[in-house]
Amino acid sequence: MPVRGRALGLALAAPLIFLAFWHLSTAGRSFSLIPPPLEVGRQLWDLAFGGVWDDLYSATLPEHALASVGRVYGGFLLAAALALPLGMLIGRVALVRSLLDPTLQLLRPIPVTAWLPLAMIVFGIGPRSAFFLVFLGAFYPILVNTIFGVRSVDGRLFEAAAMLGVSPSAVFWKVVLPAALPSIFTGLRLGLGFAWVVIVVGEMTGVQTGLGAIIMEARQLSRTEIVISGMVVIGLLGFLSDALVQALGRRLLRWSPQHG
Amino acid sequence: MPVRGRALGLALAAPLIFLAFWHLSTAGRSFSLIPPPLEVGRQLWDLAFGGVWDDLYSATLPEHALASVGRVYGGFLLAAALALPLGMLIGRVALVRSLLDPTLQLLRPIPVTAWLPLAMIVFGIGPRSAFFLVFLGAFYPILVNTIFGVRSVDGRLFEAAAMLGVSPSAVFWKVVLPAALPSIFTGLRLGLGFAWVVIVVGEMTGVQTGLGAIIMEARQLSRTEIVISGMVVIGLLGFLSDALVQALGRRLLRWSPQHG
Amino acid sequence: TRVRMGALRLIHSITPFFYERFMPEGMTVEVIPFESPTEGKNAVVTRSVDFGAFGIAAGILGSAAREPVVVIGSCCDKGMAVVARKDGPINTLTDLRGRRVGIWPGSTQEVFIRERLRMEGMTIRDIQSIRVSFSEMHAALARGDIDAYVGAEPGPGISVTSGIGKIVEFPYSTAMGTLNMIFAAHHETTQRNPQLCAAMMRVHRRASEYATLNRAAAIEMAVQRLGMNRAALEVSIENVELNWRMTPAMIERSRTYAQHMQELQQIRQQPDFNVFFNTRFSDDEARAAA
Amino acid sequence: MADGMITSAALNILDITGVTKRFSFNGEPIVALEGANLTVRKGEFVCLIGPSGCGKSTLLRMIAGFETPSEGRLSMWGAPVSVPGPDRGMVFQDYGLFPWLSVARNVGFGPAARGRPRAEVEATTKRFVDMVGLTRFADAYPHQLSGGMKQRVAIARVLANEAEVVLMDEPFGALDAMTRENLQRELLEIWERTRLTVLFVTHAIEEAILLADRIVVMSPGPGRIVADERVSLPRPRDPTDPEFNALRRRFSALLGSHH
Amino acid sequence: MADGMITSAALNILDITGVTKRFSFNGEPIVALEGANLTVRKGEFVCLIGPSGCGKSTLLRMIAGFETPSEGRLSMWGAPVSVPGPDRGMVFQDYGLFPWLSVARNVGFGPAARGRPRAEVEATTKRFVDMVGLTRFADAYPHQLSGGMKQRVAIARVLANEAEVVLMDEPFGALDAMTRENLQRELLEIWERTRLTVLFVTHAIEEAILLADRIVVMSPGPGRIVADERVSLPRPRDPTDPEFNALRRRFSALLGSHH
Ligand SMILES: Nc1ncnc2c1ncn2[C@@H]1O[C@H](COP(=O)(O)OP(=O)(O)OP(=O)(O)O)[C@@H](O)[C@H]1O
Ligand SMILES: Nc1ncnc2c1ncn2[C@@H]1O[C@H](COP(=O)(O)OP(=O)(O)OP(=O)(O)O)[C@@H](O)[C@H]1O
Ligand SMILES: [Mg+2]
Ligand SMILES: [Mg+2]
Repeated sequence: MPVRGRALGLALAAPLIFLAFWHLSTAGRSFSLIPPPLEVGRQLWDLAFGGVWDDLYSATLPEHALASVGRVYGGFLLAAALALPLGMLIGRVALVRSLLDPTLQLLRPIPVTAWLPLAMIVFGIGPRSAFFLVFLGAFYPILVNTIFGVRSVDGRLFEAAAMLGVSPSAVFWKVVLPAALPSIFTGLRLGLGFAWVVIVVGEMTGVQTGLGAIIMEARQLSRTEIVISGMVVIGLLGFLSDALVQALGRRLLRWSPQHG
Repeated sequence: MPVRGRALGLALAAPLIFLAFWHLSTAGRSFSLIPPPLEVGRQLWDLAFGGVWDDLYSATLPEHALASVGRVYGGFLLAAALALPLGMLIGRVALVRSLLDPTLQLLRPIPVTAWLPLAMIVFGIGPRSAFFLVFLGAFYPILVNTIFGVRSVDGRLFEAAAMLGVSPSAVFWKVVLPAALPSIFTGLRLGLGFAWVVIVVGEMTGVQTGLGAIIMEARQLSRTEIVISGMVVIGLLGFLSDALVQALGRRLLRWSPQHG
Repeated sequence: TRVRMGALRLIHSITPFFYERFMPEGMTVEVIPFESPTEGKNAVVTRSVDFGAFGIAAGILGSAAREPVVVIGSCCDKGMAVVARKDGPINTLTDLRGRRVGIWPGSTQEVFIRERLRMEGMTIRDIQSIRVSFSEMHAALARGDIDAYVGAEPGPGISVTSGIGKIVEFPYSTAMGTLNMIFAAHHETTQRNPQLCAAMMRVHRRASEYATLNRAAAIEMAVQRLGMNRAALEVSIENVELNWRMTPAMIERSRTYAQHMQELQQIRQQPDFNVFFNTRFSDDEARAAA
Repeated sequence: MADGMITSAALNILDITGVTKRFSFNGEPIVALEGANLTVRKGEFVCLIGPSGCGKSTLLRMIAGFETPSEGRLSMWGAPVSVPGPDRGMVFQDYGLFPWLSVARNVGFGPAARGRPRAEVEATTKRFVDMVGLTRFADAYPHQLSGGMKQRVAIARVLANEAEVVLMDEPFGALDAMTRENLQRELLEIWERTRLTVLFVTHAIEEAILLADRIVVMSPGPGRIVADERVSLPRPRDPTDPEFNALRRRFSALLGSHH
Repeated sequence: MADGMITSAALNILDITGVTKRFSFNGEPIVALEGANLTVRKGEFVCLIGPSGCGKSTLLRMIAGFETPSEGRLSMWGAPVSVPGPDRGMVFQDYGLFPWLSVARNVGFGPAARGRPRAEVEATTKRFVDMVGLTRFADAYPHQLSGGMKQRVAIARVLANEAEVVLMDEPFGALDAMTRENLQRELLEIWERTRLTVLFVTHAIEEAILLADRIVVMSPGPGRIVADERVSLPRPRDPTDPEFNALRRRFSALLGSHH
């Protein structure tokens, strides 16, 4: 217990010093680019529950958070729905691999953010572009890790399955898929993390709701306390959604020394 | 050779079909949101060497590419210069770890893109914000992998070094650093990849030169062929810079079965 | 039916926010504010919205690139200004030489400033143009990131009332006059759904006339819907002339404008004006209103 | 088929006639095994010994159906062997367990994959998990087991699948001395109880003498069978016994003379 | 210091007196080793045998300086042992090579780390790389070597560092039978040439009899030394020899009686 208490104390020291510094260098000044921490806290409360400022933004946080979460998970699930089967095909079928892999590798170095302008031209300005960008951002990590997982199944396991009487058509379900699962999960986790990076950019233009949208809007209105509140909420949601995937992974991959 | 020819043929099939489809669905139409591929090609040439349109953008590609490369490597090197020693301290010194690790983990889920608005408020509109974002984007992958590498050095190697007469003060240079190098390299590679993702966003506002800047400007001017040209160039530069780090890694990590 | 209307976060783009009161039976409207004129235009050509109000420049840029954007009405004139720091040395356009000037590429203002610079014997290369969006121009000036900007209202209003900026000039002395924003639709909408275009033209006229007559209401709307500063709007609104009709003068100025753009190499060819201008709805409405 | 073949096949569970296997390595052909002849009776425990590279694994892998011979014929109960099948179970040196399945599910994998009814699969699983002494570890995953325990699972998996012939390629080569001795004893017990046919590859002479009814000696370059002798010491055999050591010297000589 | 101590220390390179080691495991104390007494003369080859968990590794690790005794005294040439040092070299079962250094640099690591002149380091390196027969692999990295070759590097590394006492904790436990036999032979050759002092842990009786001058038998629960016998068979020893097998039976009995 005393050891734990000490660890907690040390862990809290840095944030507290930081908060104190932030407070002292912003509160009560005549000019300050950044609002003091207490004001951010009040704003966060107002965003979440209202009752402080009662302006355009009061109590709108659930709506914006829901919109972002919806897009992140929508784009992510679509990416998974496409990247998983495609990755398995590329990994297992030589013809598909020869056909598609070079093209996909060629497109991969183009950062997802560079697609933003083109996405807005093709998909229009608004949630559809954001959705597409999230999709694209999550797509490659999932695809690459799925291909890797499927391709690096230990050859010994195919022999073991064959000598135990598994028919060639059942090998995919009985061997390839379970063996590739840890790698696939790594891909899903990376993809979801990337989805949160991208959603902020995707919501920057032409979208009315969403955390990225209020951050950008607040910036233009010089409501910096809303900008910081939005960052905190996105950080929190990103953290929770990663914890969710990790918990799921731990359950499904109990057998894997790296995950279980 | 015939096998190689076939592979090449298959590899080219998808891009060619795509180009043909792109051409047929855009060239000669009275309305089109996307310019035909040939026009993009001509534009790319003009951007690089001039002589086609001779407008504001002709032959400006080297300048823009240089500006982006400068920011990417600048931010990346700064991130490495900070994240490497910090990661080693956190990995090796329990006190530093208890003090800083919780805070850094707390800030980590905030996507780098969400820092954009705050960066512009703190650093002003312009290259300094872009630089900061690239720094931040590269910082975490390098830090996390450095900590991981330093912490997961096989305990046996410390025993081996001790029994061979390495003094405790030399252990860091003789054992920790070389053992952590593969993980550190993974971090550097991820960080550099991320730097390219972030530079596009960072150059979107208030920056005059840079590939992200011309992409955004071209979009505002509805010069979609420049937008696509910019994407291609960023993809290429990202690819080259990754190849560079990988080659470096292969040289330095010849001894590692994963890299050599 | 639900009509989606794109507007800009500017005071001279306030008309669409009044559409709601004038919508015919069975029709509702959703107004979506955009950050830049090109985004408004892109929203129209990608059918993210049914109609849009944005600067003439974005329309010409799109049309010259064979995008299916069609002007069916006017939206406003004026609404722009060259602003510099009050404590700075910039008093006339020629003082901009070598200075950092916030300009948004693809905006109507960009062509005005380029033409004004040409008239003063300078080019865009004589200044340092910095890409800053309209809503950030004031903040950038206040921070000192830029020395001046070519803005759209209420930016200049904010700069003036906050004591940070001063007006260098209103750039209306060119052959393009006070030309600014248009009312536009997708080409297919004008062909396939002329009734909708006619109906919205009527809504647009009535909203425009209402807002012109009720300045207080316009200001109140900008405060409520766009979160703008009331004191600044009182100044800004003097520099705004809402309208709706494609007058022959407006079309003439637009052609001049397009010519300037080509001379400035912003476009490589003139738009096909037979497609780009569709005066039918504006003319019909003018006849009906008369 | 000729009458004679069926008769001879009926006596022998495995018939290997004139089998040669060539690989190509960097374009160069390598003869891994040349003209191998071998017959195995049902219930025999045959050990294959020989130095590294003499083709022991290659022969076993051809019987398992993982490789096809370049020349010659392999048959089981007179029917030619072509693809892997559950009648020939293989125990690999590196275990080859499915890491995502518990011990019990690994053991029941074969019957379940071949669509046996659930209750039967469970009964079989339990029987063989108990037989190899892993009852307490039925729900553990492979990564939680020691090497010896993993090898027990691999053996149970093959037995549960009703393999008639068990092919073991240096199954205890990676285990420490003590675990190895325990597993050798257990394997003999199981074999005596079930009367399986076992083909066991090793390059430890002591192990071969300890286990085998018959020892087949191979030599490399190219791989050939150079001796095939019966071991008639009574079981359990004692490695400190003079007769045992006489055999040890004999097989050392047999191996040495072909080096 | 007392006069008597210096005298006894001068005779023995290692002196272990009443050494007890307790660990705590989940809060419960575990006695890994209790009251161990052992002296080793310079140049002796001592094998420690005993079942798993009897404290063999613990004793070796205390001599190496990786652990400190809970009670008792360990000294080398009369001076108490406290931290690891180059005079006591350890050969680990899992090799413990530095993966980022070539074979030659691994071998030369100790002298280089202790600041020896470059030319001397190179000469020493060459000598010991040659001694263990890895001249052709001097520039290879550990991941390119087989287990037996890695263990050769580990031995050369300790020799090159001028260790007086070589501590080996089941060094050949993970190797296959043939590689193991080769390394046993080579180790004896090197030892005979250099007259090092070797403490060798194994739990294979055969290995102990093959190598040792003296065999120390330990038993677990808690770990104790239960026998300490001299082996006077002439070298090279033959495992098929009746006298060898008599010793084998004797040590089996010694081990068995304390199970
Ligand atoms: N897939 C393959 N491709 C090329 N050569 C092979 C292949 N498999 C085996 N060989 C070669 O065939 C020969 C016999 O190999 P095999 O593995 O059967 O020997 P072994 O007796 O099992 O040796 P060990 O005791 O080392 O396991 C060797 O020369 C080997 O290099
Ligand atoms: N670091 C430790 N913490 C707790 N218990 C330990 C530790 N190291 C060893 N032990 C315990 O001390 C006892 C002796 O262990 P030790 O490793 O010395 O045995 P050993 O004779 O080397 O066994 P083996 O033949 O399996 O290597 C065992 O009960 C072991 O569990
Ligand atoms: Mg083999
Ligand atoms: Mg041990």
